[in-house]
Amino acid sequence: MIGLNSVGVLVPSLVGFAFILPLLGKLIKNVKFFHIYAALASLWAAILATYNAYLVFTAGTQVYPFGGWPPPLGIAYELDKLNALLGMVTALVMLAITIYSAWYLKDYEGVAYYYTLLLGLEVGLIGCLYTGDAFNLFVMLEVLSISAYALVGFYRSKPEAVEAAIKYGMFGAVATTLYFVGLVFIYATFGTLNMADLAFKLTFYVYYPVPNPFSGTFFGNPYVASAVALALALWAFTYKSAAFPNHFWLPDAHPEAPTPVSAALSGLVVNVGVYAIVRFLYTIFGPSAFVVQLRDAVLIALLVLGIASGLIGALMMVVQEDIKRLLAYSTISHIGLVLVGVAIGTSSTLNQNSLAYVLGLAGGIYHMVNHTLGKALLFLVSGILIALAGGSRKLDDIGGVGRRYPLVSLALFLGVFQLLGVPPFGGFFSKLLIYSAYMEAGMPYVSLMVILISAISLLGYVKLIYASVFKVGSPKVEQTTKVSLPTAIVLALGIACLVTGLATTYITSMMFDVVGSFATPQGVYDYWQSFFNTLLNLASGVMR
Amino acid sequence: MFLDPLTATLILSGVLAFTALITWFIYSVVKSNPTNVSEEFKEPYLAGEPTSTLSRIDAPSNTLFWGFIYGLSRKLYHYLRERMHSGILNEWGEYMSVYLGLLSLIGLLFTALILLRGG
Amino acid sequence: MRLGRYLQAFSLVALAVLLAVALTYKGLGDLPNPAVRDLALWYLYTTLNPEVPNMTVMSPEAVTAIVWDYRGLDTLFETMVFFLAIVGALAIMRGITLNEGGEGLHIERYGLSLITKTATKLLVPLIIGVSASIALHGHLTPGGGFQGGSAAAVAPLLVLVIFSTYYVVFKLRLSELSMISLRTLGLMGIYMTSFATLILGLVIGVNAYIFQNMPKANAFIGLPPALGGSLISGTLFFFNLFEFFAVAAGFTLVFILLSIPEVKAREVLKGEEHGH
Amino acid sequence: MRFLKVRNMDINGFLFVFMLSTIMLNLVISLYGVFARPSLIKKIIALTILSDSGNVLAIAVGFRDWPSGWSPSTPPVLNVTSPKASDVVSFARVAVDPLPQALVLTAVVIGLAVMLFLVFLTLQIYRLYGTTDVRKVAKLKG
Repeated sequence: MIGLNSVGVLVPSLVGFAFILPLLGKLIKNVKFFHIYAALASLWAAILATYNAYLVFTAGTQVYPFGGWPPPLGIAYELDKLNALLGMVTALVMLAITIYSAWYLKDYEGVAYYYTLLLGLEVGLIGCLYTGDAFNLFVMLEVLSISAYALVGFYRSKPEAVEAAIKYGMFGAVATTLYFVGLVFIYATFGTLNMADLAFKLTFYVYYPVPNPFSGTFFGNPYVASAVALALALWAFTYKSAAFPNHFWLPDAHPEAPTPVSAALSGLVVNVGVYAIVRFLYTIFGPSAFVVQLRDAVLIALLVLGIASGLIGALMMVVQEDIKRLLAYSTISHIGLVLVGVAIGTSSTLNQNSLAYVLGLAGGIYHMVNHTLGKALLFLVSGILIALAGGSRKLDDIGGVGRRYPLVSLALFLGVFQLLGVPPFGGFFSKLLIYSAYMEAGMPYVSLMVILISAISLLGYVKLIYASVFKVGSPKVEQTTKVSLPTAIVLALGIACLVTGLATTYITSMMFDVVGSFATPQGVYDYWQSFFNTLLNLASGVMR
Repeated sequence: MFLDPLTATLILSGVLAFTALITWFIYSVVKSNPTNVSEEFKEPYLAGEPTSTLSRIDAPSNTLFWGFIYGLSRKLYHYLRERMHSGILNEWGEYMSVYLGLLSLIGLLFTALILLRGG
Repeated sequence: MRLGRYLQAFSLVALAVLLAVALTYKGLGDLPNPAVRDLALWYLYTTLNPEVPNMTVMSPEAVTAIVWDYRGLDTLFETMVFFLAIVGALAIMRGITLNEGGEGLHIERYGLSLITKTATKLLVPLIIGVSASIALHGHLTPGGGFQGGSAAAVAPLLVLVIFSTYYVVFKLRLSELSMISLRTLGLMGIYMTSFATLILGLVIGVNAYIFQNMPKANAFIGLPPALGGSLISGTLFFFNLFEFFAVAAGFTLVFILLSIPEVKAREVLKGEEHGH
Repeated sequence: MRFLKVRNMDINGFLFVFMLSTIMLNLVISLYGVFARPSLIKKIIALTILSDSGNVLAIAVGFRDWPSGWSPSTPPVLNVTSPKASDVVSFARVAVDPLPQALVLTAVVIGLAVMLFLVFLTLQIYRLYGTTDVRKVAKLKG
């Protein structure tokens, strides 16, 4: 019973940590208090999220019905291996970022507001991942978005920061509103908002035509409603994940945010968009849903977008002069690669070549985790380098600062190798999985594109390394800056990067496990089965 | 097949060596450049060398590699940097709404398919 | 007109056509329909039904029942979005306040004429009374904490316009700190209420859920549906009460922030150091 | 292929269909407003129209046609506090769908919160740039 409670308690309990913080900010003047408070809140989330992941990987899918209502009536959190794993990674990286903030924000007013918004970001991230309800996903996306907008504009007297925030926020609001309109179509036709219930109606109802006791059957034309809902939802999710035509906000917003926030935005927030795409295209509109032509068309569009954003991100990365902007474009490139990985599941691939299907998805999810670790690490390192170089973000000004701080440089190398895909690192294996998936599926051009994207982005990473470590310049090193705490954090992340590569046999099989839990027809069936068991369990006392 | 130890080791070491080679090559290329600052040529910053190197009219021989890439892709980068990433919200909106239109077209085609089939 | 503009127009037309086609071919179902969806019937049957004591909210208002009980989690996070928006606004306006004290000011000289001031003085208690009634009857009639709170925030707005912001901050003492305190009180109340049954269940050692209101078939505890003979629908009354405070204080805070003279903001912003 | 069939195609039915078409059109026009108007304030206004169109659409989806002229559809509020079984049954026969209304309540508050924050950001943009024209608010590029 304790175990199940931990699934439900995690996100709502974090809300309380955030609610009281602005008042504390007015009453307590000691900045150290807030650093410790936020770190404790993050630690709490990290412990619970890790425990939840452990629970899911040992005991199977977990459903927590809020208020004790049977799911389509109330909201339920549904954890399968995919969101449990991503939730754990998110909470752990957020813990690192929160502790790093204590160094970064040493003497800045508004610390309480900053931590409130950062906690809001964490609530949004984990809530988006955990929820099993499509409308609750909308609400959580808004929690996530509004804290992200506010954090991007945190340096309110800096014109660029406010500009980035309003550009991000204006179209972000459009994206979430369009998703809401899509949800109206979903509710109107399917009569339910629960993801597992929707998955049942779209996939299994054809074979097993028993209406759900609470939500019945269809109330409109499901084909048409799916077309509208998927078009609008996908636009919103690609905005959040910054895939090619919706990527414009990212290179503005991520560099202008405070550095720890850049790490959270680049490493974690874009993942939520990809997660939502995956959840919609593989669980709700699952691989054997009856809207199969629509799904195929959307996946092909996603593949093209993935390649396009991979190429554009890599090309734009090469010409940047600003270290954080370079890393932001690299995020676009990597999200493109992840999308290439998860766009493999067209019906023909599934039917003719299930190996490629599993390989591509496993590669996509694996690369998402690898990118999270590597990118969070690189942004945090860039924060150290910028602080050491006296606050300038230009690569020219950083001029070889890293040479005087070998541990920081080591972490930088680890992160770059992770993203570049140098062999013993995780990035290599995930790219290899995506590559071999498309070779297997008989689409070698896509595989070549994966290589091409990596090759182009190599130039950018080399430039990053050259400018921050090898370059012989005369940077004005701030000798007074102490960097032991952030160095420890980035080294820990670097070791995590190394581990994702060295333990690749184990992690790859775990990724296959994860793919089996959400993307195969059997996995979708299990997802629905857990939901339905909860429903029966909760309703049995009443319905007789 | 891809986790076969021998193949994996071969690929691993091959890529490692290749990467090292490239890294060394690039480093040796861009290591020492005479800087000749001329601020009126603001050009893209293609590789590790400082902005001032790229803006020289006569490229030093050891930056020829980058000059080559740059010469090839001048048009591409002009489009990417000046036209696409212009920083103006309304021009982003054009790209974004075209993508929304694309998704709508997919939806419309699907609807047409279903209706013609008599769904 | 450039090519992009044409494509943009074409794309939006495509979206319009898609929506129109969806409407025509029942993408939204039969509209208007004499029947409602099954889920809606369940909500209508169970919102106040003493015959199914294990599956009811005990509130005659189905919308409030959904907002705070069936889908209470949504509303908690909706409150959080509003909270974060105000924190974001506070973060933008950090350090920008009215002058301390306000002793040198002749507060009574600001504002509109005596007639409007007197009328406002009469009106403000009425506004507060009506909005409190909207909030506290939220579980019985249309309305609720948010609606009541936003109506109540009209009172300080009215005073702000008619008497001046200095009057609100220095005479009425509705300063930033007091509003944040009131808001935190409301928010923590909501937070505690959502966990109340779970904590109760953990204490006496029975199964319970977050956001549980009435007893369920496998979780036998719940909050009382009525207090002293009048229906309070368990947690719903408390949620509405606390939401009333949180929202009223939140809006007042926003109005106070927006009414700070622009000169002060520019003074603070000019030459401020910022991070990287 | 059956077209939208409106029961009792009278003036009310016509108005209902007309309203739905208007909402659809409104969605697209306000989208154009957000994408193409240069002023941030105009964009925010268009955004309000966009989200309100979505909300009205949701309410319309939950609307219930009158079963007959003598028992019109009612708001989803019971008017007795201790109902008998027959009260609940007759209530469920005429009340409109409460779920879209609850969803809209949530969406309205969220839309308001986002709008509030965007207004503060626009104010700040005006303080820093002296304009709200997005063609001039473009320091970040490339």
